[in-house]
Amino acid sequence: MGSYIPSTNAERRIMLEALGMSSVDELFAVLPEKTRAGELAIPSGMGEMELHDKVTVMAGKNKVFPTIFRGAGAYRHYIPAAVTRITSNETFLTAYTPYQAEISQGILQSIFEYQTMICELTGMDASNASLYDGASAAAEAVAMCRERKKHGIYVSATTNPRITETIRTYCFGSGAPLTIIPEKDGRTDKEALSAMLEKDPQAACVYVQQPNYYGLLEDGEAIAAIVHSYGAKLVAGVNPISLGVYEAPGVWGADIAAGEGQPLGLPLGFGGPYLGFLTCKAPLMRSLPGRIVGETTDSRGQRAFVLTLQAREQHIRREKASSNVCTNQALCALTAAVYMSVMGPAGLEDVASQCHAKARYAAARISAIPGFALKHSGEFFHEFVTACPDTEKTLAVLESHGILGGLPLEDGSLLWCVTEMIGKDDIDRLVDILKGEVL
Amino acid sequence: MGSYIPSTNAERRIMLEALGMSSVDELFAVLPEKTRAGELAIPSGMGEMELHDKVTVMAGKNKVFPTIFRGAGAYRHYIPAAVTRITSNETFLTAYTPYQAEISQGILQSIFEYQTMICELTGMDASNASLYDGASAAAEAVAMCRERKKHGIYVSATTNPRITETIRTYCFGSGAPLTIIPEKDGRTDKEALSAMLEKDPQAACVYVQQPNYYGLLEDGEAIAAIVHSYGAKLVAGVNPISLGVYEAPGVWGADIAAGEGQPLGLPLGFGGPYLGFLTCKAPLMRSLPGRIVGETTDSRGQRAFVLTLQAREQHIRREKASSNVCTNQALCALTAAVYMSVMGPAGLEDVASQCHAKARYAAARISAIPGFALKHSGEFFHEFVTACPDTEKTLAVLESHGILGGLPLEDGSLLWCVTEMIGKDDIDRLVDILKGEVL
Amino acid sequence: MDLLFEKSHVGRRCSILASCDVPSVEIPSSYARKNPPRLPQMSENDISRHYSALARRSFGVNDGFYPLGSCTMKYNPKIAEVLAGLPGFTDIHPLQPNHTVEGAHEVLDTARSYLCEITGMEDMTFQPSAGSQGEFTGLLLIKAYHKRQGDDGRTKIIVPDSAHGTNPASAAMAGFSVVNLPSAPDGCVDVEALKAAVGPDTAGLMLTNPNTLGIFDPNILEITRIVHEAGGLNYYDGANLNAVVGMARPGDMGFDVIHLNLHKTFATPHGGGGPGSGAVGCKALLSSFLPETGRESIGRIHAFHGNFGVVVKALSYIMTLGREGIPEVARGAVLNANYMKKKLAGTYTMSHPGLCMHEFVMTLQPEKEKYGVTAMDIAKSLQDRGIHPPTMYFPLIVHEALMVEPVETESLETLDKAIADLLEIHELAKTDPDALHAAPTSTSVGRPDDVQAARHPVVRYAFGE
Amino acid sequence: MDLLFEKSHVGRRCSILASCDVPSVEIPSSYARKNPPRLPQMSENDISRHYSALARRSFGVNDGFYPLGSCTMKYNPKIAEVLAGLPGFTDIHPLQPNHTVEGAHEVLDTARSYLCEITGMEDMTFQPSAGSQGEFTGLLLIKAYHKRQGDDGRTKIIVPDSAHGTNPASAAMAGFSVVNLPSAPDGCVDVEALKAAVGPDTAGLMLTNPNTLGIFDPNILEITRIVHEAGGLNYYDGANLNAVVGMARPGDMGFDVIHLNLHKTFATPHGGGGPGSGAVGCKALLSSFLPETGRESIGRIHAFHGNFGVVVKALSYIMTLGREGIPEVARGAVLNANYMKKKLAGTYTMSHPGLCMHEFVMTLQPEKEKYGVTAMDIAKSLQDRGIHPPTMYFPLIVHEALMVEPVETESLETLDKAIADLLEIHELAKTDPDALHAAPTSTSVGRPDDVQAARHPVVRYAFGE
Repeated sequence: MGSYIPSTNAERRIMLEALGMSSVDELFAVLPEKTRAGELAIPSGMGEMELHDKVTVMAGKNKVFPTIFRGAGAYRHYIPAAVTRITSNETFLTAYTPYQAEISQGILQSIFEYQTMICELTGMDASNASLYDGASAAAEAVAMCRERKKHGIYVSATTNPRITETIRTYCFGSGAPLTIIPEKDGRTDKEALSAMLEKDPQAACVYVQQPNYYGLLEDGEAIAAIVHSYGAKLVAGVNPISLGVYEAPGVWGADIAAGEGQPLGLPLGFGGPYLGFLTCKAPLMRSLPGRIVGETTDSRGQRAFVLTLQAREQHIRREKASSNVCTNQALCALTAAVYMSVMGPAGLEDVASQCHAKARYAAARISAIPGFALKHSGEFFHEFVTACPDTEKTLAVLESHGILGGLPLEDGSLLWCVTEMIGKDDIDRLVDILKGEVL
Repeated sequence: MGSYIPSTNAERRIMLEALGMSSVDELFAVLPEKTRAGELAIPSGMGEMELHDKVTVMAGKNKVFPTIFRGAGAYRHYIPAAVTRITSNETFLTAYTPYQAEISQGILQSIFEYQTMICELTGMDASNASLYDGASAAAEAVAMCRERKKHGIYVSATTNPRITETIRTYCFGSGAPLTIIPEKDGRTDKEALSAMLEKDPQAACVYVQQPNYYGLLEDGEAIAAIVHSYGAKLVAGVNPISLGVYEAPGVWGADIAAGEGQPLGLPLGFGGPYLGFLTCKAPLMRSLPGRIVGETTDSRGQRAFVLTLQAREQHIRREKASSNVCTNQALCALTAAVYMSVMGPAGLEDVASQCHAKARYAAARISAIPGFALKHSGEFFHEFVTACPDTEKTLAVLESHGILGGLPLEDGSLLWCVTEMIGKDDIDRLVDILKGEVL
Repeated sequence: MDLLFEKSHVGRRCSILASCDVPSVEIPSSYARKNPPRLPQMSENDISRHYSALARRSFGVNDGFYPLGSCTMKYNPKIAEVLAGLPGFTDIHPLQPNHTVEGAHEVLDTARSYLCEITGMEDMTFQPSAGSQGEFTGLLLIKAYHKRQGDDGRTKIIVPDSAHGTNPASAAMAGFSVVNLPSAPDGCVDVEALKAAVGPDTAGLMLTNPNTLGIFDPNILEITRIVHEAGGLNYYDGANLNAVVGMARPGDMGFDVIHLNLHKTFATPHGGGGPGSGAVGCKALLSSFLPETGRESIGRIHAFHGNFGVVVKALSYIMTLGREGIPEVARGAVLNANYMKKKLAGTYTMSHPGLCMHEFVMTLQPEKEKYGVTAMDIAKSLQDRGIHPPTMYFPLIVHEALMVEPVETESLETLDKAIADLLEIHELAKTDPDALHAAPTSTSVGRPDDVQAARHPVVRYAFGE
Repeated sequence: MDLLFEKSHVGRRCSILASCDVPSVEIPSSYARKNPPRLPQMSENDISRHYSALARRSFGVNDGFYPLGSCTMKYNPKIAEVLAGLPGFTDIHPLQPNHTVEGAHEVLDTARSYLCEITGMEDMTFQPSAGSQGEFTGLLLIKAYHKRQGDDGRTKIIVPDSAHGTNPASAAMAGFSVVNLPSAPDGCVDVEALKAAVGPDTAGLMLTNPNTLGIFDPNILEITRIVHEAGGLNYYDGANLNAVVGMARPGDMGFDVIHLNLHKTFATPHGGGGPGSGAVGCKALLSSFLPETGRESIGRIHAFHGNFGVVVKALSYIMTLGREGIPEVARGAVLNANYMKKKLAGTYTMSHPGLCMHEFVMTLQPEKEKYGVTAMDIAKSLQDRGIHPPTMYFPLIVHEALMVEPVETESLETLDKAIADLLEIHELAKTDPDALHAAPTSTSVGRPDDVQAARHPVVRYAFGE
């Protein structure tokens, strides 16, 4: 058995003596007999060396693909060494939520800097300290828009279905009606949207993903105009890397921007821990869920940072709180902040441009193969959909070459993703395999 | 090209203006034309991502053996996670030698603690702050013993030849005569030793390795008696893990103990960086080479640590210094200190006992195979020598199973090593392979 | 200390990417960004120094005693970080085919099986990322259950007034109305009040046991029975599980659903406020409603499989301790808390006398009245002594509360040092209260002006605009 | 702060090993240890906190400006740590068969080839673990060379008085006698004195160029020619290579052998005093004497292949900078040094006026005489301003020396801040010298009593004996 308890038997006796007891179990006398656990049916404990072996064997049962052409909400980007090394600092790792501002200025400042950078990316005025992941950030963003007489939620059909499902779960909680806006040629059907909002004076918000699930760019400005003309709010779900080259949602008219921060320096990690980010225009600031760090001054007149706007929060407002979020993903937010600092504006633009250029090259080469026609036209970022003659066979062949192919969609097409981690030679090799072994 | 230079062109211009210059190259005007380098014939620089790929490919060209039965001076032990994580702290990693005591108390204290622990292990009074590796520590230990009329160096033939060669190189420098003491049945020939010392009144010291190169325990006490009876000093080369169960050299009579500290938490790492340790009895303290940390008090009356006994050192004594050592292996010494703290006395004894027991089990099983007879009798720690019918074939077969077999010695025998990292099943599998595929 | 943006210099950068090896493609101007984000422009050296300085201005478990009540700030084993960082875990895509992620499923399945055994539950999901999301998920299970039963009138969740604020907030998010249940004088559930509160509109009860006062409710079996008999379900808030882990199982207490904070009881690091993991366990009757796996799932609460990396760490911890070690956690935590409480009880006023479980609450109301010294003053004075303050002003039902949770990974001498500090501070409260009002003095900043922060919120850097 | 031993408690431990799966075997009593070593007995939590506290009481490059002359404290890239930590490098045994360590040999061969090109040498060994061992190795190459030539009378090594003390110490270790060469007034080699010093007993000359005053010797070609003509060889001490790396090659200056401090010029971390790497390069005439590889090798200087892991980091650095980046290092280092020197020269007295290379030496002799303020006082005052002091009292030929090496990885604002601090301190030297004598005040300890430490050496903990 392994243990992290320092007390020796002798020390336990000293403590028990102070309590006038002879056994620790006297402290548990209050437990009703019926609730007492017998011996747990789990294995005996073990030392670190044995644990290391056992868990390493588990990790070894997963296949790490050297080449990944799959995204769909989780993206493989290069993570600079500085990001990993800086964020593994023990103090950052083991601190609690910075309630005690005087001994937590480092963490508070790092979050304030994160908030600023995320606002810069999205073109917004305010950000919270982070949320759990992109999907719950989308759901919380939608929840922010509900007003007394406005609770209709509209989500575009071009949204990542996992995000839509999460929004739907939150709506199951709140009882808000959720409607899907149909797609047209892979993009949000603007006419259908207008017609829907026209009929629903209680529409609270519209959620549109940019770039959308198929990698395509939506006409954000036009959508914003429609949404605002009906008095609803527009929530944009955005990929943070794409904002290195594409216009910020705050500029093209979104009221709220939410998204998955994983591409900003977090590993794929089988889907988590990731990072939900959430920003908004100034008027909505006090509706933001979760923690927010603000600037103030201390008793000595210096600049200081604190958790602020806590009046919104559940430990004060209880059932009237705007959200139940307490902890967030602070270490992931720190990671994103270090990533953005290391990349800087030029680096972020470079990553985005490379993703964009390589995806174009890949799309052109793959779609030239018979049976792999591109499904949509128009601007796309780093994902695109092609037809596929036999997804099962295609993916199996690619897997045998260490390649994780595009994600199979319901209609038998493949959703491909190309990031800066993919080289031209990887794409050429992929095309050769598709031509040589799949066709 | 990658760069870690922060200055922008604009900033460089500001600096040049302050110097009244228009180009940085004016600062190099002093270089004679003939010494100026043209464009270097090395590749262009690269960003971190490309570097990561290229160096990872190099690392991938090395074979990591999951099972290692080879030691001979470099030992695979379990390295607790705390050791790796604690020593990767950036401040420990990037600090300089702690000249400035006031801002270096952490590093100074860690070395003082290291010195104490190494003294405890070896049963000695004083330790330096570490040396480069076990071999140079042995050579420096030998050099400590030279006196005006005593410069004869005696090294047992049972010493690791790489250590003997290093001592020989140092002797090439100093001109001290080096004599090899013959072995008898795998141990130092005590009678020959007596006879040699009898004939040489200028003998300065005798170097004996314990356990010796073949893994065997020398009769330290008897050797010490002989050496001292001739007025020479005894230097013991010791394996630090073995001291978890074997008597300390300071107890059985060595004047100096030196050794390779790698087993104390350092990875195999293709042979370095490792850690030379060097301890001695009190009268020899001022002959220790390298840095030494001492305790003193500060201007406020508190306990403080400083580099001390610097009067021995080369930056003051110059050519009269006892050694030229400046830097040491501080980070490796820190690693050893953390390892010893994590293991504690009970843990160190456990490691040593397991090595000992597993080596016995392996020796018994291997030597029962025809053609693999044990070469020596008597007590051994975690290494032993067996005959081998065909070393080349044996090692090739083992390699194909992911096993690094024993080290082939010149006479065609194999020097095996078994540590706590080897399980009973590994040994049984080894024996099955030797029986099934080699014979 | 300057912000990153104040250290930024136009033109500085790190060298990360290779040059692009396919033809570059221009972004159509209708989509292209006009103004680049004003991210910092810095060298790696400057970035490294910036974050080193920030770390020095923070306080982790590695920096000292952290008796933050209800947060279970125990030691986070280093091996867990190493294992969660194995490439076989960090470099797998969440949408890889199942046969390529068998190890990941083994982690989740093993953790599920062990945690069900530890809690007395029959199924579990790891989708929720933290306790709050766990609560929300657990309540949706209850909601789905009643809906499935066709029992649409069950719209109310009963929550004791000693509960964490998250409980009522989660209930509201899940669309329930909240019935606040006042505590009995002993801090526990007022059984008669509960009997009066339950009815055909009762969806369920949320309970922390031991509660936020550190008291194990001796009537727990009766309480859960009352709710069950009224047709409701019982929700166990696992925030305080460390007190009884391995000693008593919520499932055996009558609870139907539970959330765990893996970052508390199961020793995964808090990360300055996340990531955690709010795994939700349930009895078989709720299993079919679970996210991801359930046949009649309430739906997804996370895009993928929750905070998988956190589960790896928690599983490592459980495997280390094993069946013998898990109950020792509760034993150690409760012993430490009672020892500290006993040593302080002669000097400080406890919210409730007698034995406690893993934490206890002191009230500084007498000191406030007599010396003008508040719970805040005591807390800030501890900062100057290298101790992270206890939770302040919670639970709300205790005035001037300080909630102390010493956890099992702290040694006797650490407790003795904290006791001595607290006694010394108490002495100062009498003799030199101004010294306490002035605290902290050794920190990089003094007490911040919270009111200013909230009235005129500045939540991002203004770039000298 | 307490020592580990003072925090130790009998019976505490961490849980690391599995139980032994073969029968245990008793150690014969004649060999068995009687008393266990008094290593600390601690929990992992206590160990973690201990070292966190020690790190907070230390100062690394990540903590601030480190202009420690002759030590080249540049930024250590994070990627190098990641790469050197790849299992393909860390988990290979030094005695594996060659065909299983081709990657390791590729690292050594590539590093050798690049470093030979950078230094103008023709072969190189990585066996030496640090500069001092490099010097010793290089001198043994010279010794072996003369011996091979049958030239036994060459017993003297000429060393300028401005040299690091390691040079004469290494020469002595290699069995040479040392001829100290006084510097000319300009700090450079006195060419006439050199001519007088060389002769048939000259084995070689050891030179740092630029020298420890930061001056590049303009007569370098003549100097190396004089030595060569006298039959000696020229040794280049690479401690100051950062000043000219990529701009001028020691091989082209007439040097036959060189040691490099990979932990200086090539950005590998210093680790609080090692591990470093003292690679030794040489011209073809010395190649056959190299350790490990040479046909007439001087022998082994390290049990295996030197500090291999350090070579991985240095190679990563060279590959990153490449042919364009390497000369920028020298340009940046020399520009920074001259800028700082220029800005300080109006206030502080420089040991030598005019341009310098990568470092410069100030003398505080005037301030000592006028205000009683020493180089030590200035240095300690810098500590309170978050700056690591320059090297003090070196080179020996300058009184009250402070040797400043700002390195190329420091930014203009860092230099400006240090300049401002130094000017402010100089003002204090006039107005309030006592403030400087009292420095440092912000550190965990004040100035230690070095004399007591050396007179009554306590070099290990005494366990209350």
